[in-house]
Amino acid sequence: MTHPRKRIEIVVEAVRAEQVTDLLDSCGASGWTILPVIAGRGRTGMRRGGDLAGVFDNVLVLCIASEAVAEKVLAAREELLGARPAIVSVSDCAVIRAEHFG
Amino acid sequence: MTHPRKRIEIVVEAVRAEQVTDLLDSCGASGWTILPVIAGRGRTGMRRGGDLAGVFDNVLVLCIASEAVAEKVLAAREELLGARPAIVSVSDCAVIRAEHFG
Amino acid sequence: MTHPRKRIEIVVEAVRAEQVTDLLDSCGASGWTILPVIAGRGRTGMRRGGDLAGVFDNVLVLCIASEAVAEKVLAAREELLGARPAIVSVSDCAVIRAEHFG
Amino acid sequence: MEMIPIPVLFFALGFAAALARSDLAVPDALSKALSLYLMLAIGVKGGIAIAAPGGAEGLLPALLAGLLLSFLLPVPAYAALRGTTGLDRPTAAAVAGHYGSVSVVTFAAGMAAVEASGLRGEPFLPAVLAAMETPAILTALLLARRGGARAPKDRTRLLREVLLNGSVVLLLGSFLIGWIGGTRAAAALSPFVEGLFQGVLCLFLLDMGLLAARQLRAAPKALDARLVVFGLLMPLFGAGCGLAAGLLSGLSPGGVALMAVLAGSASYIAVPAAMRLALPEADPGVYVTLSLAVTFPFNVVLGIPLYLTLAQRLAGA
Amino acid sequence: MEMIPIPVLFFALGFAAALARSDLAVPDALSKALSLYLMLAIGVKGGIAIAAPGGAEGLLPALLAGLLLSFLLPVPAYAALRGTTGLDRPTAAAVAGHYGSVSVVTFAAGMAAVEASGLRGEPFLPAVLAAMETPAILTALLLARRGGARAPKDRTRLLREVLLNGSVVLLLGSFLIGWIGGTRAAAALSPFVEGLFQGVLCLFLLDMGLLAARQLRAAPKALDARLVVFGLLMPLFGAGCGLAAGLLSGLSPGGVALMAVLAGSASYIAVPAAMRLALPEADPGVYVTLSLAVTFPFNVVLGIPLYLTLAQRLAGA
Amino acid sequence: MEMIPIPVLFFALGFAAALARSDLAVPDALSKALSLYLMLAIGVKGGIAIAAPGGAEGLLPALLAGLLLSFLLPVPAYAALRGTTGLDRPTAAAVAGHYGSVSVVTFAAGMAAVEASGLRGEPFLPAVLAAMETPAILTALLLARRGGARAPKDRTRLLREVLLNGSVVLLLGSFLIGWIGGTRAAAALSPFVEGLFQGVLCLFLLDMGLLAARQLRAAPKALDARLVVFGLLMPLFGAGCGLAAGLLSGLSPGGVALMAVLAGSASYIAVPAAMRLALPEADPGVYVTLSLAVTFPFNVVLGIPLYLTLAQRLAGA
Ligand SMILES: Nc1ncnc2c1ncn2[C@@H]1O[C@H](COP(=O)(O)O)[C@@H](O)[C@H]1O
Ligand SMILES: Nc1ncnc2c1ncn2[C@@H]1O[C@H](COP(=O)(O)O)[C@@H](O)[C@H]1O
Ligand SMILES: Nc1ncnc2c1ncn2[C@@H]1O[C@H](COP(=O)(O)O)[C@@H](O)[C@H]1O
Ligand code: NA
Ligand code: NA
Ligand code: NA
Repeated sequence: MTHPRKRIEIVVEAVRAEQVTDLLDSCGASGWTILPVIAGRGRTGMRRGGDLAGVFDNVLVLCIASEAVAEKVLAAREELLGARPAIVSVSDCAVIRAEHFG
Repeated sequence: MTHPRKRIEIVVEAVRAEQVTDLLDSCGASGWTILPVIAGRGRTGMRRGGDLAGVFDNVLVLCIASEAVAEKVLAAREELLGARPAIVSVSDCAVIRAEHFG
Repeated sequence: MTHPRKRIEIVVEAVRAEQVTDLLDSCGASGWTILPVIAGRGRTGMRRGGDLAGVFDNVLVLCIASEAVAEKVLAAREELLGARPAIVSVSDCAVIRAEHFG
Repeated sequence: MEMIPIPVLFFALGFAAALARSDLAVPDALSKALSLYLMLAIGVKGGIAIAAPGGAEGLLPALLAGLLLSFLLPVPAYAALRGTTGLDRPTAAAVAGHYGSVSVVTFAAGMAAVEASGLRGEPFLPAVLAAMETPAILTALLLARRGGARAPKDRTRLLREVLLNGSVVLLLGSFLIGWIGGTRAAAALSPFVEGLFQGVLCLFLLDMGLLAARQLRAAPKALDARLVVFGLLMPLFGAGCGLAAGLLSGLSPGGVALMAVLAGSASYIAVPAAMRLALPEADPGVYVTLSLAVTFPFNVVLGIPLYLTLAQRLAGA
Repeated sequence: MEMIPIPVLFFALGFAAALARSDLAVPDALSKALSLYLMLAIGVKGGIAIAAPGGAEGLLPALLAGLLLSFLLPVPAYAALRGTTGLDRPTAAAVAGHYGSVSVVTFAAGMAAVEASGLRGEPFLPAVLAAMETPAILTALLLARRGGARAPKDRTRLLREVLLNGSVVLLLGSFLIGWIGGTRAAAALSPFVEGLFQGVLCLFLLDMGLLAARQLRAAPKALDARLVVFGLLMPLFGAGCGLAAGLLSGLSPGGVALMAVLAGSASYIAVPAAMRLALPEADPGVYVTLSLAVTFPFNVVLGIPLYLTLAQRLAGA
Repeated sequence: MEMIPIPVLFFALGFAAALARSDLAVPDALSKALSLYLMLAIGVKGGIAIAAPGGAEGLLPALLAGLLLSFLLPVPAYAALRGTTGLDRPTAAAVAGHYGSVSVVTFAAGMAAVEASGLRGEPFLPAVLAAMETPAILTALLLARRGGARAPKDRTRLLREVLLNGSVVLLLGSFLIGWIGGTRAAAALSPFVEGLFQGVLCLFLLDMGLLAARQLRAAPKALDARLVVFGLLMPLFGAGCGLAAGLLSGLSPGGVALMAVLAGSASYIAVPAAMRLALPEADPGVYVTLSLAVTFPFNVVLGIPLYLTLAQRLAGA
């Protein structure tokens, strides 16, 4: 038997990753995973990592959470990310052990 | 309020990544993100990066796009990738700020 | 025309990745992709790679498979992963060329 | 050609390769490794030298001069940017911060040029280099605040980033270790910090050439001609102040030249990272491109020889 | 301060930087590169030295002593852990395995200290180092099995991991190549394996300081005071056994000191990886933190000078 | 054993470790760093040497010979592959391209062997090496086109990849810088490009051994016995042509040997990447395995000593 959850996927500047995971924690997410990104393009143009300061590095933050947590995250994101380079998307997924995902 | 979008996920040879993102651009996608891949297996066998020429490296290209753009991408992919090592999958997702995603 | 498939996403310790892909192979998956992970948090606490032994490295294993294969994988996972650091989620996706995905 | 230092030739090679769109590339981890090496080596060499009798003579005035330059140079930079270019306030403040701070590799190239001309800088200059990295960041934040930018939320994080910046810590730490270690350190480490220095510098400048040209190609539309002019004149102005400061602090000709190099250089590691956190509204495309792709090449190719010649004339070598 | 070896100062620098939450960081690939270099250099240098006339004299008893220590030390370690701390069986067995095995960098720091005091270890000690890496893992598995742990499923994979562990292969292989190559190898490789050794060791210890302090901050709640006490006393016990073994095998004072360093050190590369596969129920937070963040710093800062003094007294240098 | 060069022993170590499935691994970034170093060092050393009086004597005929070999060798290779193996056209053309082009590390191993035997190659050979990298790619594309392959779509991208390939640019650039720099470059860079060369070569060959054996294990079913025979005979044929070309261009015995090494070697960096873009229908499993896992080991272990002996006989050293 599986349980429905939300899969939140955030692409954000690497220098801002910790702020995003702090937000997830404070919204009650039970966990998250950060993946590296090679390059990306969006409204703010091309972002390709590898500069010495790490200023153009992105990361992808993945968080599987209950609908309630997901809603809190979506509500809070505007304040955190605003006009900065970042995208957020949400989709449905299923997990087996519900106790692992707040 | 959220808006429905398509989440396109393409695993492809690293040497061909630029051709894929060019395709996404020309189909009208508003952005994309390239993630590194450690190893993969598929029809064409095992592909593990780390050879000096980078010939066996894969990357994962992620693109969140409107249904119309997604259809164009799926239509064009056969011509671009054909028999070469690559997989493409599409799923539903939701975004908050529709203006960010063509 | 597209065909419905399942998208299985597993975050697991890097030292255990090969066991997971062996499981996928034995369940009949036609392929899989392993992505690197920078850091993660879950029940077992923070896991940040970069220790010299690689003991705290995670990876993300992505597998697109038929519903039948996905069910086998979910059934087998408990035995393989049990209490160890790992999460598994499943969502719906669509692929174009059905013959590529068992 | 005869007179161009070898490391500069490698910079030109990298720059030309990237402009021509060659796929030549230096792995990120190697860039970072080379820059760690350079900071460690510069620090240790300075520390060893300062441990020698009389090595610390004149340290204080130079340190003070460096701190002042770093604190103050952003002010005219900001004024010039706001007066002559259409740059928004936060971006202007961020750019200004880069020019008050310093570039370790420009300093390394300066050292190589000074030594090639038979001179030497004072051994304590690496400490001045470390001291000049951060004050400019504070000035930039004040300028931006005055300009109406919101106070950054994550204040402790920012302070840490600014004060305990990795390059400052490694540079100062290595300097202290070299100082404490003295001749012991020299015996143990000289093949490492001396023997490899020029070679590593060449490889690093090759990489900087690649990065600079690639950054130039990816330059945002915001980077117009007036900004480029700023990126060429500001190092001259800074270096002029550095020359004066060096002369006033009683440095040797080599030291005066290096003080000019420090004041004329712009940060492209420590400051961009701090600005991205502290002034997220500022456009990183502008400040990284200006400092890495305009000012850095200018200094390495034309600036350093110019500052060196002036220092020799003025300090009478 | 005068007496602290330079590499130890770099360890302290890294440790302090990470405690203060500086963003100083060494890329993973560089850490791995430095550790490959150290194993290659230690191996080759040992091999070259053993190729010299009389170089292999006394190898056998020392090798035997090392093997015995690695096999046996986990037993008292396990008993102590089970008797005095609340640690569960698999984790206790895993920790015990780390203390029977050895740490290449602790050995390198030991070599540097021995040489700085004007002594030398026997040239074959790198082979003893390689021989001591794995036996302790087998003992740990037996202890865990006895404690009821299920047999690991992936046995061949595990055996490979244990017997063909990368560091053992590189260390022994380089040792053999140095031995075969003799003076030829010395001529070709000495600027590489000798000239850079101290510098690379400094950079690596800087990184180890960063890693140790970061690991300490991320320490799990499971790591209570009794475990920390174990992490400080066990190396003393191990080193005591190593001293005795060194004296019994007839080593020189430098060799006795290094034997104590080996027995007192705890693995943080080979054994953690093996344990994660073989004893997944054991908590890696406990064993990595104890060996990397408690025992390693203790050995580098206090242990090595102590073992060296004792060895000089007892072996009468 | 006495006669096997040290770097070759490291190759054997890596090869054996990977065959035995040890987890010994060299991080990707380190592999790339080592290969950048080797290209820079080979280039700079050649450039410095050619700057010496008479250093460029005989450059032209050798350069011409190298270009011809690179252009022409793919033709018999393609014919042999199509005639004796069941390989499809694009894959046969791609493989043929690898054998016309050259391998930098095989050349470096050849240089080490030549110098160990007391000889020297002409200083301009690194320029010949750079010149031989690309022509073979063009021939391979022509062969494939003739065989019916569609013209690659992304022509400018491909041309860039072929003409401005990173290794050609770095090799030639370093060569020019060494030439321009002359004794200045020698003074500044010799500890870097000379002192470390053998050590880096050892580490790199260790890695190549690991890669070659792992590639062999992952070899596709397409790699049958006839292909392996091709991978062993083609270098002999190429080296034979290289010997003749070297003698005709009037090279010294060391130079003749290195010309044979160049012609007998197969590319495993520049050409695979170009082929993947230009001939996507060709199977990379075949060409990478043949060149990296069959021909490279053959040349390093057996080929180079053979070519050297022949060169000494024929050129009468
Ligand atoms: N439509 C999209 N699909 C996937 N990734 C995107 C998309 N748009 C933006 N991104 C990623 O998000 C980063 C920031 O986007 P932006 O804020 O639009 O500049 C980009 O650098 C991309 O990595
Ligand atoms: N079923 C699958 N699930 C996830 N990734 C796949 C799957 N099939 C193939 N891949 C990835 O796509 C790459 C190319 O696949 P292929 O063209 O089938 O050889 C592989 O190397 C994998 O990284
Ligand atoms: N809710 C979650 N969302 C995304 N990733 C997670 C989540 N929970 C755990 N993870 C990842 O799975 C790893 C192991 O989780 P755990 O077994 O809960 O410690 C963590 O280190 C994270 O990388
Ligand atoms: Na400045
Ligand atoms: Na031990
Ligand atoms: Na060839």
